[in-house]
Amino acid sequence: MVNIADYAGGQPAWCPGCGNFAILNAMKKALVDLALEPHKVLMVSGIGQAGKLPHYTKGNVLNVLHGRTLPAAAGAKIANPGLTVIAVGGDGDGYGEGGNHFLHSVRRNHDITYLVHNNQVYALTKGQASPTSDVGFVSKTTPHGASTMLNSLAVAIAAGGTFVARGFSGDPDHLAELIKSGIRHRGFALIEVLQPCVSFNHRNTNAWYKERAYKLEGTSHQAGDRFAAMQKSQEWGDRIPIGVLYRQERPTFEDEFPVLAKGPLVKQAMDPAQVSALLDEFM
Amino acid sequence: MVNIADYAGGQPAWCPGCGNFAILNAMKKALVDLALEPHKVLMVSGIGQAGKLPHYTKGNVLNVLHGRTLPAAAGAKIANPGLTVIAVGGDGDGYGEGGNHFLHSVRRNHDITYLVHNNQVYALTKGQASPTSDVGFVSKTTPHGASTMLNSLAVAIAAGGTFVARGFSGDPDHLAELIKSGIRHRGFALIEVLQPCVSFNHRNTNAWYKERAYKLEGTSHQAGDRFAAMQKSQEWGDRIPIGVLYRQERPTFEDEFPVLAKGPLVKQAMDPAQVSALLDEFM
Amino acid sequence: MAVDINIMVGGEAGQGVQAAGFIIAKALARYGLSVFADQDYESRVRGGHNFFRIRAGDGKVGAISEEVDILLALDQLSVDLHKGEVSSDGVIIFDSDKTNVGPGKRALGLPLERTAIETAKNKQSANTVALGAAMAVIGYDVAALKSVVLDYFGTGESGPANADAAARGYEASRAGSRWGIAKQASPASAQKRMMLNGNEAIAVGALAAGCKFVSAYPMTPSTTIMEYMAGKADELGIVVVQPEDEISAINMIIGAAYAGVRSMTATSGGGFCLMVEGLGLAGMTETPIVVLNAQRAGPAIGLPTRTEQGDLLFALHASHGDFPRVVLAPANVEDAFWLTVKAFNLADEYQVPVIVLTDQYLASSYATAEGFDLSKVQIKRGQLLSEGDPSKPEHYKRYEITASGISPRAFPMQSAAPVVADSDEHNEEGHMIEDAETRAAMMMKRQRKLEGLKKEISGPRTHGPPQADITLVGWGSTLGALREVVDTAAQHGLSVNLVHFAEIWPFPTEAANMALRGARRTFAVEGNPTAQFARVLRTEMGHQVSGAILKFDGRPLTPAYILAQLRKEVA
Amino acid sequence: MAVDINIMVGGEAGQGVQAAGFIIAKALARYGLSVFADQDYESRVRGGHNFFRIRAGDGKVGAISEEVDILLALDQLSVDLHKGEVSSDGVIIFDSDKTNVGPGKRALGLPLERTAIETAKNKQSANTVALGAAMAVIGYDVAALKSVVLDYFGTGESGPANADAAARGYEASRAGSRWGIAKQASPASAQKRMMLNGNEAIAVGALAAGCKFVSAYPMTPSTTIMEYMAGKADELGIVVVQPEDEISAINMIIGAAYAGVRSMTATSGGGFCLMVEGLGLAGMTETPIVVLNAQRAGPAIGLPTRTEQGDLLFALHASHGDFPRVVLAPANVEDAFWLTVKAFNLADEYQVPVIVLTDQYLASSYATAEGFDLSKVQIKRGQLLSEGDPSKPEHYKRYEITASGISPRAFPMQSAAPVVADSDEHNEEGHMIEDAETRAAMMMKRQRKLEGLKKEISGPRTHGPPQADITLVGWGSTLGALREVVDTAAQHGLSVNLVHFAEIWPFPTEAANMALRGARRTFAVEGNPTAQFARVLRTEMGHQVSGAILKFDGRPLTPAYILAQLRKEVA
Ligand SMILES: Cc1ncc(C[n+]2csc(CCOP(=O)(O)OP(=O)(O)O)c2C)c(N)n1
Ligand SMILES: Cc1ncc(C[n+]2csc(CCOP(=O)(O)OP(=O)(O)O)c2C)c(N)n1
Ligand code: SF4
Ligand code: SF4
Ligand SMILES: [Mg+2]
Ligand SMILES: [Mg+2]
Repeated sequence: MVNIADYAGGQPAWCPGCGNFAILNAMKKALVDLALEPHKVLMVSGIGQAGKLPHYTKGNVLNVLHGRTLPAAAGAKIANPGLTVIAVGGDGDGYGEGGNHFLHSVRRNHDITYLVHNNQVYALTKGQASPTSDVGFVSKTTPHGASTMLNSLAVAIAAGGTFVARGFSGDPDHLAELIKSGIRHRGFALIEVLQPCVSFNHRNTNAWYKERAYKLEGTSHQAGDRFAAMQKSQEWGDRIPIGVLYRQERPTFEDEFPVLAKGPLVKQAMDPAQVSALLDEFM
Repeated sequence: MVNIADYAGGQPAWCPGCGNFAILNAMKKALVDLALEPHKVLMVSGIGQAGKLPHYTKGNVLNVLHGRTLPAAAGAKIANPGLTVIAVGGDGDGYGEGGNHFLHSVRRNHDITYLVHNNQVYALTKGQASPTSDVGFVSKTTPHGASTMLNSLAVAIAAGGTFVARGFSGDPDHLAELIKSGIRHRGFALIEVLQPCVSFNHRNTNAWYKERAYKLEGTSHQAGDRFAAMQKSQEWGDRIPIGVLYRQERPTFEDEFPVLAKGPLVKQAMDPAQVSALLDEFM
Repeated sequence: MAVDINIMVGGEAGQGVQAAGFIIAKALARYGLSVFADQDYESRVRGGHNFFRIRAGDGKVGAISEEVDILLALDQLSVDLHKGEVSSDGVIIFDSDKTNVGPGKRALGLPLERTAIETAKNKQSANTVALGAAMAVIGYDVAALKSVVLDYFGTGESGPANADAAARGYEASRAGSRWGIAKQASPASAQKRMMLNGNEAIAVGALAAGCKFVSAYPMTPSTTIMEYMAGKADELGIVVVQPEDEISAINMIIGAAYAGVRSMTATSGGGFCLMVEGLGLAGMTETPIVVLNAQRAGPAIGLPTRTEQGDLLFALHASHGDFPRVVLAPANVEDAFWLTVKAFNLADEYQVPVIVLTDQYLASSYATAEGFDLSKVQIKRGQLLSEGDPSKPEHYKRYEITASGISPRAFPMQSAAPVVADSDEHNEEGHMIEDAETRAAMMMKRQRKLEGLKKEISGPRTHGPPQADITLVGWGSTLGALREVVDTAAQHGLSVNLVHFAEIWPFPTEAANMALRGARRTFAVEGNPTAQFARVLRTEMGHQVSGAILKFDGRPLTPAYILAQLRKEVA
Repeated sequence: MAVDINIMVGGEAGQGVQAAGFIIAKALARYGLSVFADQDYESRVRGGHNFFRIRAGDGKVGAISEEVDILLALDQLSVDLHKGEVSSDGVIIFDSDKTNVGPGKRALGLPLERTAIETAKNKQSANTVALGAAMAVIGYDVAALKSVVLDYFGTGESGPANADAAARGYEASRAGSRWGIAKQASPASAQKRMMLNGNEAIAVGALAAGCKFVSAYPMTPSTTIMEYMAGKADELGIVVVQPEDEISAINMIIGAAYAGVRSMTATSGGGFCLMVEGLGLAGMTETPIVVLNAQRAGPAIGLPTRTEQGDLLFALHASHGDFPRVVLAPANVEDAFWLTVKAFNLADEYQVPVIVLTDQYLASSYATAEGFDLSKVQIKRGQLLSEGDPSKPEHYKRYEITASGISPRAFPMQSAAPVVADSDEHNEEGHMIEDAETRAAMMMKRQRKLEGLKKEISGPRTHGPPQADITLVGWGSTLGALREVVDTAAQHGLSVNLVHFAEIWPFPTEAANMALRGARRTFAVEGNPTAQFARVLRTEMGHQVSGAILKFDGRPLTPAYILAQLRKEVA
């Protein structure tokens, strides 16, 4: 039996009141609920406050470069599809530096779960605007206010996403359920989490999110309907939907490779003699 | 008076029958129709067969790295908004290597025109699949067939695009009109061009495109309607729409900077004495 | 020095360590003292342990001392970690309600947070109370202090509140001070001095040089450069962009520089990695750009908020293929300003990328500087095609082959001549080619620029006696520490002088030969584990150092550390 | 050599220059001759001018000759450009309907296209007709030729059609040949030999070494490596991915290697630029990866299809901060195979990134090779935690500090021990730290690996007399050309020997010292303008070369060029 103590980890270096604590707890809860043992879970994280998360729990960890969670996670998954691979990073990490990997990982539908802690700011570097900062968000690098906000969920849907969801650190139980669904989903599961940053985002505070967030569960929203999902993804104002916006089944990237059906690459024999037939072809 | 001879350039190194010739001609025609003098036009191009285009006409040219057209074009535009800046590249250049710049240039709405020669293949490197290759497109790097096709127009609309269009090299007059509209548009104008590659794409041939391409002009399509545009962007099969899918007016990136209202940066005086007030602040 | 005061402020991130340290430093600078201050902070926003060290003297101060006269301990950890560094006649100022100093060191306990709440209605101002107390200990004028505090916090609510808090700390300290320390500051001169850190000096240098476009992606310790410039953008008529990544940043500035505008980017090692392809593009297209790399402890993410001199060889060789570049490594805030100006000039004159290599230590250390004489700032844009040229636009050759390797530059729309720049190998007109002859000619043309550039590079600085048993060799931000080692070496029975490089590439071989000619034993002193600069010395002038004093734990090289290592080496 | 035949096929891209050249080379190899063939092509798909040069001999052939015995001119330009290279007893085979050879050289005009249409119903097969004619001239057996053609084109429609075309060319040539040339091939041995190019050798080497994952982005001249491997992926049980960019490529292989799978990427300079941050990540996380950089002419886009040795110093220093790495530069196809195997072993044993540095010349040149003895391929995965270890999973330390610097590796899910790898500076458990002591200890741990690595690196190859007036020093793909220079130097009155490096880093200082000890005058021979390897010699062993023979026009260093330069230097 896996229990929450199995996921105990180091002392977080986050600010008191940071939304990341609740995300960490939701993640642990999801993993325990799914009875996943820590050594079967791989968390691949980027750089930023969000990227520190894996250090504060237990499991395999690959803490990579800023913006590079997704390719590293995809590589690990291909090498050993037996691993439950969860990529973790911030909005800057994922949509700024890592934007290209985001676009194409969504498209390719790698079988991984991706948590984006969206505090709408670059927190670790002390408060610059991020691609998801609200329009007009004033920071030291955007004294005239931030430019158009990237609608990451709409982009994910447009790019061929198969599981596109939004959670909120202020509702950790709901978030834990989303994470569980994401992990269970075969394919790329994007879970963007509204996460207040008490130090650098005084606009999108916990209260601000709380006022606006409403659950899609129980509404008439059809997560299987692409256009409905696209429409939902446009809601960002007085009301902000949380829950699964879009969900679809299609083959994963890993499904494209017949060799992976034979078992994890990491378990396959390494035998130099295998290439002798290739050498003959050069004769 | 500007005429077509003013845009005469070097001898193209493209294959006979390549769709790029028609795109080159459409581009020249558009520039002549707009009476733009070559020295007021800047073509910024990437690397690939498409990226060679500016060498085959006249005007300012900045031929950059694979995938880096958009930031270089944006930088030039900011430095001198008087320039008509046209970025030119292939599908691999723009959506593969350059995917992150694509996403964010669309979002920021730089006032440039972007031509993507979409032959659905990496041509200059001899025939690998590209992000826009049709699903199942077999190439030497994708022996099992290419993965999900990137719906670049849908992504552009989702990312906040203000001018999203598709042209076809087989209809150069229509394409020339699109280019003219794109140049006239204040903001980021994406014009993706269906371009047969006779050497490496034997699937999406000229005939294949011709059969499918139909013009949006004259249909009931409302280019101002985001959802209609999104819906249109999903059409890729027996029928492929060409024309302006989406169009919207909003401030350009350059509009965000009050200093640019005072004239081009390149014309502003450089005066060291200007900083003396700053030095005082350190006292 | 008659006056040599060392103050440390320690506490958690979020307790205002930086603010208190800055105010103290500024106050001392206002007194006309030479001030140097460095910062030690973790990669987190709250908690952990940070400190800010200030040293002030009536001589030239260029480094921190490892002995502390006054420790402002904003939390218990600061006492525990730094008590040992407090000098025998030093004093620890601490919160008597929360913190326990124990025996062995003089201590001045005050109810810092309580006083902060009483005066400023905010326990956050405990740092201000503490600094007030510290300034009392050294006999600083309270009215002068209040004006520094007001300047810092502004005239809103928090200014007067904090000025009050500082005054209360000051009073309490005077009242309770049984100790007083020997070293007392006295105004060295009435003249106002600037106090700024390396990043500020670079930013102002760039603005003075006429930089009009900055595109940079946040990365510690470079971020405050772009932040400073963005804050001044409207005033100075420039554009600062934070793009999606560093690749975009460098390619944007290439586009802007091609279009005729002085442009720069700033980053640190990891971001610089992402820029190296762009660096080669600037090399090939001969586009003048300035790239600032504020080194931090690598490899990879390493220690994001800490210092190192680990990127030298990388900067010298970054990007594939050969092309000329310039690498400058400012020694201090003055250099940071002047070499930034020089960077823009060399970039324009030679149409090459220029890398300015600083580090976290220089970036975030404050120092006093005499005002920068702006009338000495020259803007040299190099060979530009004059208006109206070329008479026939179709004759303009962007890459005309010349003896100097420099081809007159034109900007788009400057004349009727289109300007063609190409990342492929190209002919004089800028169009791509395949033939061997043109290729070789263009390579040689570009390489020839190095001959001119070599003449632009200043040789090393020397310090200390012309002849000495030991010659220290350093580069970049270590100058202040090395100078102090030289100045105090005799006290330790050592005969030491210094050769220090701030302009690194093209390597000033001749001047370096001159400077090192009489050296008996040379020691490279560097902030990296492989003595990277010593390798450059070997390659470029065949000089083999006798030894190396290296530090690569993320902390700066201090005079005390260097001296201790040196004594081991020569023992 | 008794037999020394030099054949060139020239024509436009799209005319089948490569195919004809390959078939000729293969046919000669099948005869038991030693064959070397290189390719010259432009960055375009149709048109322009390409050529393929084949040299075959009964001794060991390692480079191209600049004199051509038989020129197969598929177009007029090939005649115009290469007529001058045809030897006095050579012959030009051309299309008598289209091409004009003019006087001065023997020529064999045949209606190539017409014959192609007649036989193969396709004027594309003109190349096959021409090669048939060429093989007749050298007296090759027509049946043997037809079987090579069939092997190439397969048993579908085009196989027999082309075999026919070749035979018709053969007949026509025999019929019409008034000339015949002196040099006639004769089977040197009956033994079959492999013929493959550098990229194929690397791909097969990687597969032999157990590489199971490749992620690479197309870039000339590396692309055929990933293409070859993708073609064999299902058969060999590996996964090949073409991701969105090179950054993704290197980070994917880091993820896969961390998960326990031997992984590599392949690129060229510009793509390598984008990988350098990832390289540092591999260094910091101690993840074994193999990165192939097939150099092409830089900087920036440069000459995309042409060769250069311009990335050496970049490869040695790429990425910020210090960390151990290995750099190997195969000399020929044998090396390409064996050093790729070695690359994977060193990567795993020392948990470091290994860079394999080839170039366009080696990548696309074909050479015969004795079969690779697969029983000699050892797979050494280094210190792995054995199954069941550690007894208490919570005790596993990914970065345990050891004397060798190597910490036993575990893979995720190998045991109950979670594996924690971090790009920040970290403690033994892999979690990020801030303190100076751990930082310094980890830096030293990583650096210590270099001591072990140094012992793994083989010293330089030597060739020629033990004592000579001139010692050539080279590295990488130039070995064949340099050997030939040494072997023929005496004919030109020169006394020359050779020291050649294929294993570059960590630099084999001792062995290099030994090899260069008796050298009188040394000349670095390199494919770059700044003598990059000569700089390494100077830094690593204090050796200053007497001169350098450099080439940087995108074309390979040939024996004739080197000799000519050498004679100028010593004149
Ligand atoms: C290549 C590179 N560029 C920049 C940085 C500096 N950096 C570290 S974290 C960060 C942004 C953090 O923002 P986000 O990803 O939103 O995470 P948060 O801290 O808000 O959780 C940046 C720019 C880096 N480490 N590497
Ligand atoms: C950094 C980098 N990676 C890879 C390449 C090699 N490369 C040149 S063109 C090209 C792809 C071309 O495809 P596309 O952009 O679709 O243009 P096309 O040739 O099809 O017009 C690639 C991968 C490069 N030049 N630089
Ligand atoms: S800075 Fe913001 S995101 Fe980072 S730990 Fe503090 S509250 Fe959380
Ligand atoms: S390879 Fe394709 S895209 Fe390139 S020039 Fe030929 S037809 Fe055009
Ligand atoms: Mg964030
Ligand atoms: Mg393409």
